[in-house]
Amino acid sequence: MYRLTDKSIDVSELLAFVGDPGAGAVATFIGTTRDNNEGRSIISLDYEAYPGMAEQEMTRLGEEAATTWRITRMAIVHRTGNVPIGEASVAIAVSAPHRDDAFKACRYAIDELKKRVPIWKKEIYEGGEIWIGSQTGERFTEAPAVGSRD
Amino acid sequence: MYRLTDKSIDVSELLAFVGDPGAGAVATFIGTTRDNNEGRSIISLDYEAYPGMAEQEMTRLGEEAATTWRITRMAIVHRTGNVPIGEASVAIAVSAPHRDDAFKACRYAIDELKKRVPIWKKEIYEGGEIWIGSQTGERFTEAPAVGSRD
Amino acid sequence: MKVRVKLFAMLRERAGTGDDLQDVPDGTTVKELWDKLRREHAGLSGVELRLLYAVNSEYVGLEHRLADGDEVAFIPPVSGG
Amino acid sequence: MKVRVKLFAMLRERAGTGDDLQDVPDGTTVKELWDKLRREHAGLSGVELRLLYAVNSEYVGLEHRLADGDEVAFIPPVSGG
Repeated sequence: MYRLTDKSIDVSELLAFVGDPGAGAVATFIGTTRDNNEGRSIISLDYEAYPGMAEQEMTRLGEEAATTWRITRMAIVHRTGNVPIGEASVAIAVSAPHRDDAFKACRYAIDELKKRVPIWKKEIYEGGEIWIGSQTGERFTEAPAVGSRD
Repeated sequence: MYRLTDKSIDVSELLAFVGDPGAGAVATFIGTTRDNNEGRSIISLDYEAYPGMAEQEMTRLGEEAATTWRITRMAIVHRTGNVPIGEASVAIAVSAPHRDDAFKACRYAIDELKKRVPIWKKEIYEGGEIWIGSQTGERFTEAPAVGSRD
Repeated sequence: MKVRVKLFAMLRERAGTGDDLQDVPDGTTVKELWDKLRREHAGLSGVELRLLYAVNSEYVGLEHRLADGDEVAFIPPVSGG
Repeated sequence: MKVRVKLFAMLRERAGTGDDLQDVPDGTTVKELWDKLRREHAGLSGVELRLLYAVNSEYVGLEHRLADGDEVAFIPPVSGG
């Protein structure tokens, strides 16, 4: 189950999806909107995604994890639109026969999701708003800086 | 929240407990009854605990984790009595400002719980039953083997 | 040929649109399309971000040649999670 | 003096009880209490497990001396989770 939703994420739905009689372990990660970031007081976050490609990249993360660890099933749900403080923006659940695989695959999924799934978050804070990731020129790949090509 | 229960574990209750506006990450581990173990077909598991001491040791795990990682809140609930296939025997939830702390503290809690919280599981499998941990002389401490003292 | 342009997040806001239908010559590269967009949308000309480029949902390089009907996405640094 | 004995899991099953009130001399150690239990409960005499010992819910060594009213737990290898 790899999908976007503009509603509240129901973690129990992910848990039901990954549940399996052959799985002894379920590791879950939930990312929630924090009330502060780098000294800014956050009011809410706005998430935008590239539908289609986002789900495709999440699905790939799951497939990659399954080639590296022995996992039973994975679910990733990412919310789009406005996410108030304390609510989940992303939930990942991974079931596996043993816990080491479940933990490692879950960690891999959230780490990779943050690097390459086409989803963006705008922080709405007291006094302004900012697209996270775009406030510096930093990038995870060797892609050339657009500005330097002129 | 550190406790034993003889009812089904409600994971959403743990998630609500650890939720906090200052936490951006929640890592969860759920141990479930697998339908097989070391070649045996499992029918169900029976859990027995030392009430009072079990909760105390779980509380200590949480306190230790809080001295090592920056975590916001932890919850551990362990079920006792008969746990059918696919149901949760233990659930751990840890919230933290950042995900690395949440993951590491959650992993620490389940690893240590399995080593030293006074809870025992009996496997009821097709053809017999066995107390896990007591089928060999293996032990995690240097405590002397009782039999060798005679 | 016609290609569909997708702009996201800061790029979408700067361009004033997230979805743009463009008519370009055969053999146009991603880079040439991007240069065209920057001429047409003043808000994009100051962008100093390192972008990624996807054609029909697959990441490609700047020199990738487009085909008629392609969907071309300009992807600023992602920040999901 | 009187101490309360708690037996768990396999030990409980072998002894036929999980809760035993014992009358022992002042200064009795955990080890002496255990030896007494093994004499009184035939099922415990064959136990070859490495046990842990807790007095009033704190782990102690075999030579720990008991006090009146103590709760003494004999803890076989744990297997929660």
